[in-house]
Amino acid sequence: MDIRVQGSPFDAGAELNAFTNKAQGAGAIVSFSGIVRDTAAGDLEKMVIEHYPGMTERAITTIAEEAQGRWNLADVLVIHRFGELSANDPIMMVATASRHRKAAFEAAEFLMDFLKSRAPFWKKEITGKDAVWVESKDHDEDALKRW
Amino acid sequence: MDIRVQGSPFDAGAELNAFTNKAQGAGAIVSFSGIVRDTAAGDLEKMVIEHYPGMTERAITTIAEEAQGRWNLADVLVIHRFGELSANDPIMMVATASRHRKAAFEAAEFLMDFLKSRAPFWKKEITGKDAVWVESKDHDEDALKRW
Amino acid sequence: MIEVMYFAWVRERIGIPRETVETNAKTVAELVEELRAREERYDVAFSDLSALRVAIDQDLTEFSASLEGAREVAFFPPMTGG
Amino acid sequence: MIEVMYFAWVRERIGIPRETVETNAKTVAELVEELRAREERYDVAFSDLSALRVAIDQDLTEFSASLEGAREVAFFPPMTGG
Repeated sequence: MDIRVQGSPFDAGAELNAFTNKAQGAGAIVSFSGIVRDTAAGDLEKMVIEHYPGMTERAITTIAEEAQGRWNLADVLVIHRFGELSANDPIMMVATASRHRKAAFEAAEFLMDFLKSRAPFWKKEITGKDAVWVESKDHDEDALKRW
Repeated sequence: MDIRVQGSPFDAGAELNAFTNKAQGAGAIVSFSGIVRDTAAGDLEKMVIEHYPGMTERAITTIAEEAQGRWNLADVLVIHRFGELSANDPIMMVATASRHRKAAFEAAEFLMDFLKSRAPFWKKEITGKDAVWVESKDHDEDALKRW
Repeated sequence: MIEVMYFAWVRERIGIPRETVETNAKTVAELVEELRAREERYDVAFSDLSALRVAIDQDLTEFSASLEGAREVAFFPPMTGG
Repeated sequence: MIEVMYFAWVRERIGIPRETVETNAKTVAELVEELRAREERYDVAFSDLSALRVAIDQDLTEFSASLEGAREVAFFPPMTGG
Protein backbone atom coordinates (compact mmCIF):
# COMPACT_ATOMS: atom_id res chain seq x y z
CA MET A 1 0.00 0.00 0.00
CA ASP A 2 1.45 3.33 -1.07
CA ILE A 3 -0.33 6.57 -0.06
CA ARG A 4 1.11 9.95 -0.90
CA VAL A 5 -0.32 13.40 -0.20
CA GLN A 6 2.00 15.89 -1.81
CA GLY A 7 2.33 19.41 -3.14
CA SER A 8 4.63 18.43 -5.99
CA PRO A 9 3.50 17.15 -9.41
CA PHE A 10 3.68 13.46 -10.30
CA ASP A 11 3.98 11.51 -13.54
CA ALA A 12 0.91 9.25 -13.78
CA GLY A 13 2.46 7.07 -16.50
CA ALA A 14 5.70 6.52 -14.58
CA GLU A 15 3.68 5.77 -11.44
CA LEU A 16 1.51 3.26 -13.33
CA ASN A 17 4.61 1.45 -14.64
CA ALA A 18 6.31 1.38 -11.23
CA PHE A 19 3.09 0.11 -9.62
CA THR A 20 2.69 -2.59 -12.29
CA ASN A 21 6.29 -3.77 -11.86
CA LYS A 22 5.87 -3.97 -8.10
CA ALA A 23 2.61 -5.94 -8.36
CA GLN A 24 4.06 -8.82 -10.40
CA GLY A 25 1.69 -11.71 -10.62
CA ALA A 26 -1.40 -9.56 -10.27
CA GLY A 27 -2.56 -9.79 -13.89
CA ALA A 28 -5.07 -6.93 -13.72
CA ILE A 29 -4.16 -3.29 -13.08
CA VAL A 30 -6.73 -0.48 -13.00
CA SER A 31 -5.82 3.18 -12.70
CA PHE A 32 -7.87 6.32 -12.36
CA SER A 33 -6.40 9.78 -12.81
CA GLY A 34 -8.16 13.04 -12.12
CA ILE A 35 -7.09 16.01 -14.21
CA VAL A 36 -7.76 19.72 -13.53
CA ARG A 37 -10.47 20.86 -15.95
CA ASP A 38 -10.53 24.38 -17.23
CA THR A 39 -13.68 26.43 -16.57
CA ALA A 40 -16.43 26.50 -19.22
CA ALA A 41 -15.19 30.01 -20.10
CA GLY A 42 -11.61 28.73 -20.41
CA ASP A 43 -10.29 31.31 -17.95
CA LEU A 44 -8.98 29.15 -15.11
CA GLU A 45 -5.84 30.80 -13.71
CA LYS A 46 -5.25 28.13 -11.12
CA MET A 47 -6.91 25.59 -8.90
CA VAL A 48 -5.97 25.68 -5.25
CA ILE A 49 -6.43 22.51 -3.24
CA GLU A 50 -6.59 22.88 0.52
CA HIS A 51 -6.35 19.88 2.79
CA TYR A 52 -6.24 18.92 6.45
CA PRO A 53 -2.72 17.62 7.07
CA GLY A 54 -2.75 14.53 9.26
CA MET A 55 -6.43 13.77 8.78
CA THR A 56 -5.92 13.45 5.03
CA GLU A 57 -3.39 10.62 5.29
CA ARG A 58 -5.45 9.02 8.05
CA ALA A 59 -8.69 9.12 6.02
CA ILE A 60 -7.05 7.76 2.85
CA THR A 61 -5.34 4.97 4.78
CA THR A 62 -8.67 3.97 6.30
CA ILE A 63 -10.32 3.90 2.87
CA ALA A 64 -7.45 1.91 1.32
CA GLU A 65 -7.47 -0.61 4.18
CA GLU A 66 -11.21 -1.02 3.77
CA ALA A 67 -10.66 -1.73 0.04
CA GLN A 68 -7.99 -4.31 0.84
CA GLY A 69 -10.35 -6.00 3.25
CA ARG A 70 -13.17 -6.20 0.72
CA TRP A 71 -11.23 -7.27 -2.36
CA ASN A 72 -8.27 -9.53 -2.94
CA LEU A 73 -5.74 -6.88 -3.94
CA ALA A 74 -2.04 -7.34 -4.58
CA ASP A 75 -1.45 -3.63 -4.07
CA VAL A 76 -3.10 -0.18 -3.82
CA LEU A 77 -1.68 3.21 -4.77
CA VAL A 78 -3.17 6.62 -3.93
CA ILE A 79 -1.50 9.93 -4.81
CA HIS A 80 -3.28 13.24 -4.19
CA ARG A 81 -1.85 16.70 -4.67
CA PHE A 82 -2.57 19.86 -2.71
CA GLY A 83 -1.57 23.48 -3.33
CA GLU A 84 -1.69 25.33 -6.64
CA LEU A 85 -2.47 23.47 -9.87
CA SER A 86 -3.10 24.58 -13.46
CA ALA A 87 -5.59 23.33 -16.04
CA ASN A 88 -4.65 19.85 -17.32
CA ASP A 89 -2.41 19.07 -14.34
CA PRO A 90 -3.02 15.66 -12.75
CA ILE A 91 -4.71 16.19 -9.37
CA MET A 92 -4.62 12.64 -8.13
CA MET A 93 -4.52 9.01 -9.11
CA VAL A 94 -5.45 5.67 -7.67
CA ALA A 95 -4.28 2.29 -8.91
CA THR A 96 -5.29 -1.22 -7.89
CA ALA A 97 -3.70 -4.57 -8.70
CA SER A 98 -5.47 -7.90 -8.46
CA ARG A 99 -5.56 -11.32 -10.05
CA HIS A 100 -9.00 -10.51 -11.43
CA ARG A 101 -10.19 -7.52 -13.38
CA LYS A 102 -13.52 -7.28 -11.57
CA ALA A 103 -11.81 -6.87 -8.19
CA ALA A 104 -9.36 -4.31 -9.58
CA PHE A 105 -12.18 -2.27 -11.16
CA GLU A 106 -14.49 -2.39 -8.16
CA ALA A 107 -11.75 -1.50 -5.68
CA ALA A 108 -10.63 1.48 -7.80
CA GLU A 109 -14.21 2.79 -8.03
CA PHE A 110 -14.69 2.27 -4.31
CA LEU A 111 -11.49 4.21 -3.56
CA MET A 112 -12.58 7.07 -5.81
CA ASP A 113 -16.10 7.26 -4.38
CA PHE A 114 -14.79 7.47 -0.82
CA LEU A 115 -11.88 9.78 -1.59
CA LYS A 116 -14.33 12.23 -3.17
CA SER A 117 -16.51 12.53 -0.09
CA ARG A 118 -14.42 11.35 2.85
CA ALA A 119 -10.87 12.64 2.34
CA PRO A 120 -10.49 16.24 3.56
CA PHE A 121 -9.62 18.12 0.37
CA TRP A 122 -11.31 21.27 -0.88
CA LYS A 123 -10.91 22.74 -4.34
CA LYS A 124 -11.03 26.43 -5.19
CA GLU A 125 -11.12 27.71 -8.77
CA ILE A 126 -9.35 31.02 -9.37
CA THR A 127 -10.21 32.82 -12.60
CA GLY A 128 -9.51 36.34 -13.82
CA LYS A 129 -12.93 37.28 -12.39
CA ASP A 130 -13.28 35.49 -9.09
CA ALA A 131 -12.33 32.71 -6.71
CA VAL A 132 -14.96 30.04 -6.09
CA TRP A 133 -14.95 27.01 -3.81
CA VAL A 134 -16.06 23.97 -5.80
CA GLU A 135 -19.31 22.67 -4.35
CA SER A 136 -19.79 19.04 -3.46
CA LYS A 137 -22.37 17.18 -5.50
CA ASP A 138 -25.28 15.20 -4.12
CA HIS A 139 -24.45 12.37 -6.51
CA ASP A 140 -21.00 12.08 -4.93
CA GLU A 141 -22.58 11.42 -1.55
CA ASP A 142 -25.12 9.11 -3.18
CA ALA A 143 -22.30 7.13 -4.81
CA LEU A 144 -21.28 5.87 -1.36
CA LYS A 145 -24.57 4.04 -0.88
CA ARG A 146 -23.55 1.50 -3.48
CA TRP A 147 -20.86 0.10 -1.18
CA MET B 1 -10.51 6.49 -30.94
CA ASP B 2 -7.21 4.65 -31.17
CA ILE B 3 -7.20 0.87 -31.70
CA ARG B 4 -3.99 -1.06 -32.13
CA VAL B 5 -3.48 -4.80 -32.59
CA GLN B 6 0.24 -5.40 -32.61
CA GLY B 7 2.98 -7.96 -32.13
CA SER B 8 5.40 -5.50 -30.58
CA PRO B 9 5.54 -4.53 -26.89
CA PHE B 10 4.10 -1.24 -25.65
CA ASP B 11 4.77 1.02 -22.67
CA ALA B 12 1.52 1.29 -20.70
CA GLY B 13 2.70 4.34 -18.73
CA ALA B 14 3.79 6.24 -21.83
CA GLU B 15 0.49 5.32 -23.53
CA LEU B 16 -1.48 6.54 -20.50
CA ASN B 17 0.34 9.89 -20.53
CA ALA B 18 -0.09 10.36 -24.29
CA PHE B 19 -3.79 9.45 -24.01
CA THR B 20 -4.27 11.88 -21.11
CA ASN B 21 -2.56 14.73 -22.98
CA LYS B 22 -4.72 14.13 -26.03
CA ALA B 23 -7.95 14.08 -23.99
CA GLN B 24 -7.51 17.54 -22.47
CA GLY B 25 -10.63 18.71 -20.74
CA ALA B 26 -11.81 15.22 -19.92
CA GLY B 27 -11.08 15.32 -16.20
CA ALA B 28 -11.39 11.57 -15.60
CA ILE B 29 -9.10 8.93 -17.11
CA VAL B 30 -9.43 5.21 -16.39
CA SER B 31 -6.97 2.60 -17.61
CA PHE B 32 -6.90 -1.17 -17.42
CA SER B 33 -3.80 -3.18 -18.20
CA GLY B 34 -3.63 -6.94 -18.46
CA ILE B 35 -0.30 -8.53 -17.57
CA VAL B 36 0.89 -12.07 -18.40
CA ARG B 37 0.72 -14.09 -15.19
CA ASP B 38 3.18 -16.88 -14.54
CA THR B 39 1.74 -20.36 -13.94
CA ALA B 40 1.07 -21.49 -10.36
CA ALA B 41 4.23 -23.62 -10.67
CA GLY B 42 6.22 -20.60 -11.88
CA ASP B 43 7.38 -22.41 -15.02
CA LEU B 44 5.82 -20.33 -17.81
CA GLU B 45 8.26 -20.24 -20.73
CA LYS B 46 6.04 -18.10 -22.88
CA MET B 47 2.46 -17.19 -23.65
CA VAL B 48 1.46 -17.31 -27.31
CA ILE B 49 -1.50 -15.19 -28.37
CA GLU B 50 -3.17 -16.16 -31.63
CA HIS B 51 -5.66 -13.85 -33.27
CA TYR B 52 -7.83 -13.56 -36.37
CA PRO B 53 -6.33 -10.68 -38.39
CA GLY B 54 -9.02 -8.46 -39.81
CA MET B 55 -11.80 -9.70 -37.57
CA THR B 56 -9.84 -8.62 -34.50
CA GLU B 57 -9.69 -4.94 -35.51
CA ARG B 58 -13.29 -5.12 -36.70
CA ALA B 59 -14.57 -6.63 -33.44
CA ILE B 60 -12.66 -4.17 -31.26
CA THR B 61 -13.85 -1.21 -33.34
CA THR B 62 -17.45 -2.38 -32.95
CA ILE B 63 -17.03 -2.70 -29.18
CA ALA B 64 -15.36 0.72 -28.88
CA GLU B 65 -18.05 2.39 -30.99
CA GLU B 66 -20.72 0.80 -28.82
CA ALA B 67 -18.96 2.22 -25.74
CA GLN B 68 -18.81 5.68 -27.31
CA GLY B 69 -22.53 5.46 -28.06
CA ARG B 70 -23.44 4.51 -24.51
CA TRP B 71 -21.21 6.90 -22.57
CA ASN B 72 -20.06 10.43 -23.12
CA LEU B 73 -16.40 9.73 -23.81
CA ALA B 74 -13.74 12.18 -24.92
CA ASP B 75 -11.57 9.33 -26.19
CA VAL B 76 -11.01 5.56 -26.15
CA LEU B 77 -7.75 3.62 -26.47
CA VAL B 78 -7.37 -0.13 -27.00
CA ILE B 79 -4.02 -1.85 -27.50
CA HIS B 80 -3.79 -5.66 -27.69
CA ARG B 81 -0.71 -7.70 -28.45
CA PHE B 82 -0.44 -11.02 -30.27
CA GLY B 83 2.48 -13.41 -30.72
CA GLU B 84 4.94 -14.52 -28.05
CA LEU B 85 4.94 -12.91 -24.61
CA SER B 86 6.74 -13.64 -21.34
CA ALA B 87 5.53 -13.53 -17.74
CA ASN B 88 4.93 -9.94 -16.56
CA ASP B 89 4.69 -8.54 -20.10
CA PRO B 90 1.69 -6.27 -20.70
CA ILE B 91 -0.81 -8.12 -22.94
CA MET B 92 -3.22 -5.30 -23.54
CA MET B 93 -4.61 -2.07 -22.20
CA VAL B 94 -7.74 0.00 -22.54
CA ALA B 95 -8.13 3.62 -21.51
CA THR B 96 -11.20 5.83 -21.41
CA ALA B 97 -11.51 9.59 -20.95
CA SER B 98 -14.65 11.39 -19.84
CA ARG B 99 -15.78 14.43 -17.90
CA HIS B 100 -17.14 12.12 -15.23
CA ARG B 101 -15.46 9.27 -13.40
CA LYS B 102 -18.53 7.03 -13.46
CA ALA B 103 -18.68 7.09 -17.26
CA ALA B 104 -14.93 6.49 -17.57
CA PHE B 105 -15.09 3.51 -15.18
CA GLU B 106 -18.18 1.94 -16.71
CA ALA B 107 -16.94 2.30 -20.27
CA ALA B 108 -13.57 0.72 -19.38
CA GLU B 109 -15.29 -2.23 -17.70
CA PHE B 110 -17.64 -2.61 -20.65
CA LEU B 111 -14.70 -2.62 -23.08
CA MET B 112 -12.88 -5.25 -21.03
CA ASP B 113 -15.93 -7.50 -20.65
CA PHE B 114 -16.56 -7.49 -24.39
CA LEU B 115 -12.90 -7.74 -25.42
CA LYS B 116 -12.58 -10.86 -23.25
CA SER B 117 -15.39 -12.73 -24.94
CA ARG B 118 -15.92 -11.08 -28.32
CA ALA B 119 -12.51 -10.18 -29.72
CA PRO B 120 -10.88 -13.16 -31.49
CA PHE B 121 -7.77 -13.77 -29.39
CA TRP B 122 -6.70 -17.12 -27.96
CA LYS B 123 -4.01 -17.61 -25.34
CA LYS B 124 -1.73 -20.62 -25.07
CA GLU B 125 0.57 -21.20 -22.11
CA ILE B 126 3.86 -22.93 -22.90
CA THR B 127 5.72 -24.40 -19.93
CA GLY B 128 8.68 -26.79 -19.71
CA LYS B 129 6.12 -29.60 -19.50
CA ASP B 130 3.36 -28.79 -21.94
CA ALA B 131 1.42 -26.32 -24.05
CA VAL B 132 -2.14 -25.59 -22.97
CA TRP B 133 -4.81 -23.39 -24.53
CA VAL B 134 -6.29 -21.15 -21.84
CA GLU B 135 -9.97 -22.02 -21.40
CA SER B 136 -12.65 -19.39 -21.42
CA LYS B 137 -14.52 -18.93 -18.17
CA ASP B 138 -18.26 -19.05 -17.71
CA HIS B 139 -18.09 -15.89 -15.62
CA ASP B 140 -16.53 -14.03 -18.57
CA GLU B 141 -19.59 -14.84 -20.68
CA ASP B 142 -21.86 -14.04 -17.72
CA ALA B 143 -20.16 -10.63 -17.34
CA LEU B 144 -21.72 -9.55 -20.65
CA LYS B 145 -25.25 -9.86 -19.25
CA ARG B 146 -24.66 -6.82 -17.08
CA TRP B 147 -24.60 -4.57 -20.16
CA MET C 1 -8.72 23.61 26.07
CA ILE C 2 -9.54 22.46 22.59
CA GLU C 3 -7.73 23.23 19.36
CA VAL C 4 -10.41 24.38 16.88
CA MET C 5 -9.58 24.34 13.16
CA TYR C 6 -11.37 25.81 10.14
CA PHE C 7 -10.93 24.88 6.49
CA ALA C 8 -11.94 26.24 3.08
CA TRP C 9 -14.72 28.86 3.19
CA VAL C 10 -15.26 28.30 6.93
CA ARG C 11 -11.65 29.41 7.46
CA GLU C 12 -12.18 32.38 5.15
CA ARG C 13 -15.39 33.53 6.86
CA ILE C 14 -13.98 33.19 10.36
CA GLY C 15 -10.71 34.71 9.23
CA ILE C 16 -8.28 32.36 10.97
CA PRO C 17 -7.21 28.76 10.32
CA ARG C 18 -7.12 27.66 13.98
CA GLU C 19 -7.42 28.82 17.55
CA THR C 20 -7.25 27.40 21.03
CA VAL C 21 -10.64 27.59 22.74
CA GLU C 22 -11.36 27.46 26.46
CA THR C 23 -14.75 25.74 26.74
CA ASN C 24 -17.00 23.68 28.95
CA ALA C 25 -19.11 22.54 25.99
CA LYS C 26 -20.11 18.87 26.29
CA THR C 27 -20.86 18.37 22.57
CA VAL C 28 -19.84 19.79 19.23
CA ALA C 29 -23.27 21.46 18.99
CA GLU C 30 -22.70 23.24 22.32
CA LEU C 31 -19.25 24.40 21.14
CA VAL C 32 -20.85 25.76 17.97
CA GLU C 33 -23.38 27.71 20.05
CA GLU C 34 -20.58 29.22 22.14
CA LEU C 35 -18.66 30.23 19.02
CA ARG C 36 -21.75 31.72 17.35
CA ALA C 37 -22.42 33.85 20.43
CA ARG C 38 -18.94 35.39 20.20
CA GLU C 39 -19.00 37.46 17.02
CA GLU C 40 -20.97 37.83 13.83
CA ARG C 41 -18.31 36.20 11.62
CA TYR C 42 -18.75 32.97 13.65
CA ASP C 43 -22.52 33.33 13.61
CA VAL C 44 -22.49 33.64 9.82
CA ALA C 45 -20.02 30.77 9.30
CA PHE C 46 -22.14 28.41 11.41
CA SER C 47 -25.57 29.61 10.25
CA ASP C 48 -26.30 26.44 8.23
CA LEU C 49 -24.92 23.34 9.89
CA SER C 50 -26.26 21.14 7.08
CA ALA C 51 -23.58 22.76 4.87
CA LEU C 52 -20.83 21.86 7.35
CA ARG C 53 -18.92 18.78 8.42
CA VAL C 54 -17.05 18.25 11.68
CA ALA C 55 -14.13 16.05 12.71
CA ILE C 56 -12.98 15.29 16.24
CA ASP C 57 -9.31 14.31 16.47
CA GLN C 58 -9.24 13.80 12.69
CA ASP C 59 -12.23 11.48 12.47
CA LEU C 60 -15.46 12.63 10.83
CA THR C 61 -18.30 12.73 13.34
CA GLU C 62 -21.72 14.29 14.04
CA PHE C 63 -22.58 17.62 15.64
CA SER C 64 -24.21 15.69 18.47
CA ALA C 65 -20.88 13.99 19.31
CA SER C 66 -19.38 14.33 22.77
CA LEU C 67 -16.26 16.44 23.22
CA GLU C 68 -15.01 14.34 26.12
CA GLY C 69 -11.29 13.80 25.66
CA ALA C 70 -11.25 15.76 22.39
CA ARG C 71 -8.03 17.64 21.63
CA GLU C 72 -8.80 18.85 18.10
CA VAL C 73 -12.13 19.81 16.51
CA ALA C 74 -12.26 20.83 12.85
CA PHE C 75 -15.08 22.47 10.90
CA PHE C 76 -15.25 22.47 7.11
CA PRO C 77 -17.60 22.22 4.12
CA PRO C 78 -18.27 18.85 2.41
CA MET C 79 -15.09 17.53 0.83
CA THR C 80 -14.39 18.01 -2.87
CA GLY C 81 -11.22 16.02 -3.48
CA GLY C 82 -10.59 13.37 -6.09
CA MET D 1 -16.24 -21.66 -52.97
CA ILE D 2 -15.81 -20.66 -49.37
CA GLU D 3 -12.60 -19.87 -47.52
CA VAL D 4 -12.72 -21.88 -44.28
CA MET D 5 -10.42 -20.85 -41.42
CA TYR D 6 -9.49 -22.57 -38.17
CA PHE D 7 -7.96 -21.01 -35.07
CA ALA D 8 -6.35 -22.17 -31.81
CA TRP D 9 -6.98 -25.85 -30.97
CA VAL D 10 -9.39 -26.24 -33.88
CA ARG D 11 -6.51 -25.33 -36.21
CA GLU D 12 -4.21 -27.74 -34.38
CA ARG D 13 -6.67 -30.65 -34.53
CA ILE D 14 -7.49 -30.16 -38.18
CA GLY D 15 -3.84 -29.50 -38.96
CA ILE D 16 -4.20 -26.51 -41.29
CA PRO D 17 -5.05 -22.84 -40.70
CA ARG D 18 -7.31 -22.44 -43.74
CA GLU D 19 -8.57 -24.12 -46.90
CA THR D 20 -10.84 -23.34 -49.80
CA VAL D 21 -13.92 -25.55 -49.73
CA GLU D 22 -16.25 -26.40 -52.59
CA THR D 23 -19.67 -26.81 -51.01
CA ASN D 24 -23.40 -26.62 -51.58
CA ALA D 25 -24.10 -26.33 -47.86
CA LYS D 26 -26.89 -23.85 -47.13
CA THR D 27 -25.96 -23.28 -43.47
CA VAL D 28 -22.90 -23.43 -41.25
CA ALA D 29 -24.31 -26.60 -39.66
CA GLU D 30 -24.52 -28.28 -43.09
CA LEU D 31 -20.94 -27.23 -43.83
CA VAL D 32 -19.84 -28.74 -40.52
CA GLU D 33 -21.57 -32.03 -41.41
CA GLU D 34 -19.76 -32.11 -44.77
CA LEU D 35 -16.42 -31.47 -43.09
CA ARG D 36 -17.02 -34.12 -40.40
CA ALA D 37 -17.79 -36.69 -43.09
CA ARG D 38 -14.40 -36.10 -44.72
CA GLU D 39 -11.87 -37.36 -42.22
CA GLU D 40 -11.55 -38.25 -38.58
CA ARG D 41 -9.54 -35.14 -37.69
CA TYR D 42 -12.51 -33.00 -38.78
CA ASP D 43 -14.95 -35.31 -37.02
CA VAL D 44 -12.99 -34.95 -33.78
CA ALA D 45 -12.53 -31.18 -34.07
CA PHE D 46 -16.27 -30.65 -34.57
CA SER D 47 -17.50 -33.31 -32.13
CA ASP D 48 -18.76 -30.78 -29.57
CA LEU D 49 -20.23 -27.70 -31.22
CA SER D 50 -21.03 -26.14 -27.85
CA ALA D 51 -17.25 -25.74 -27.41
CA LEU D 52 -16.95 -23.90 -30.73
CA ARG D 53 -17.75 -20.49 -32.12
CA VAL D 54 -18.25 -19.52 -35.76
CA ALA D 55 -17.84 -16.30 -37.71
CA ILE D 56 -19.09 -15.56 -41.23
CA ASP D 57 -17.13 -12.84 -42.97
CA GLN D 58 -15.58 -11.81 -39.66
CA ASP D 59 -18.83 -11.45 -37.74
CA LEU D 60 -19.72 -13.87 -34.96
CA THR D 61 -22.84 -15.84 -35.82
CA GLU D 62 -24.74 -19.07 -35.05
CA PHE D 63 -24.32 -22.55 -36.51
CA SER D 64 -27.82 -22.22 -37.92
CA ALA D 65 -26.78 -19.16 -39.99
CA SER D 66 -27.17 -19.17 -43.77
CA LEU D 67 -24.05 -19.33 -45.91
CA GLU D 68 -25.64 -17.34 -48.71
CA GLY D 69 -23.11 -14.84 -49.99
CA ALA D 70 -20.50 -15.95 -47.45
CA ARG D 71 -16.87 -15.71 -48.56
CA GLU D 72 -15.12 -16.61 -45.31
CA VAL D 73 -16.21 -18.93 -42.50
CA ALA D 74 -14.04 -19.30 -39.40
CA PHE D 75 -14.24 -21.87 -36.60
CA PHE D 76 -12.58 -21.41 -33.24
CA PRO D 77 -12.96 -21.99 -29.49
CA PRO D 78 -14.43 -19.29 -27.22
CA MET D 79 -12.14 -16.26 -27.13
CA THR D 80 -9.68 -15.76 -24.31
CA GLY D 81 -8.22 -12.32 -24.98
CA GLY D 82 -7.97 -9.39 -22.62
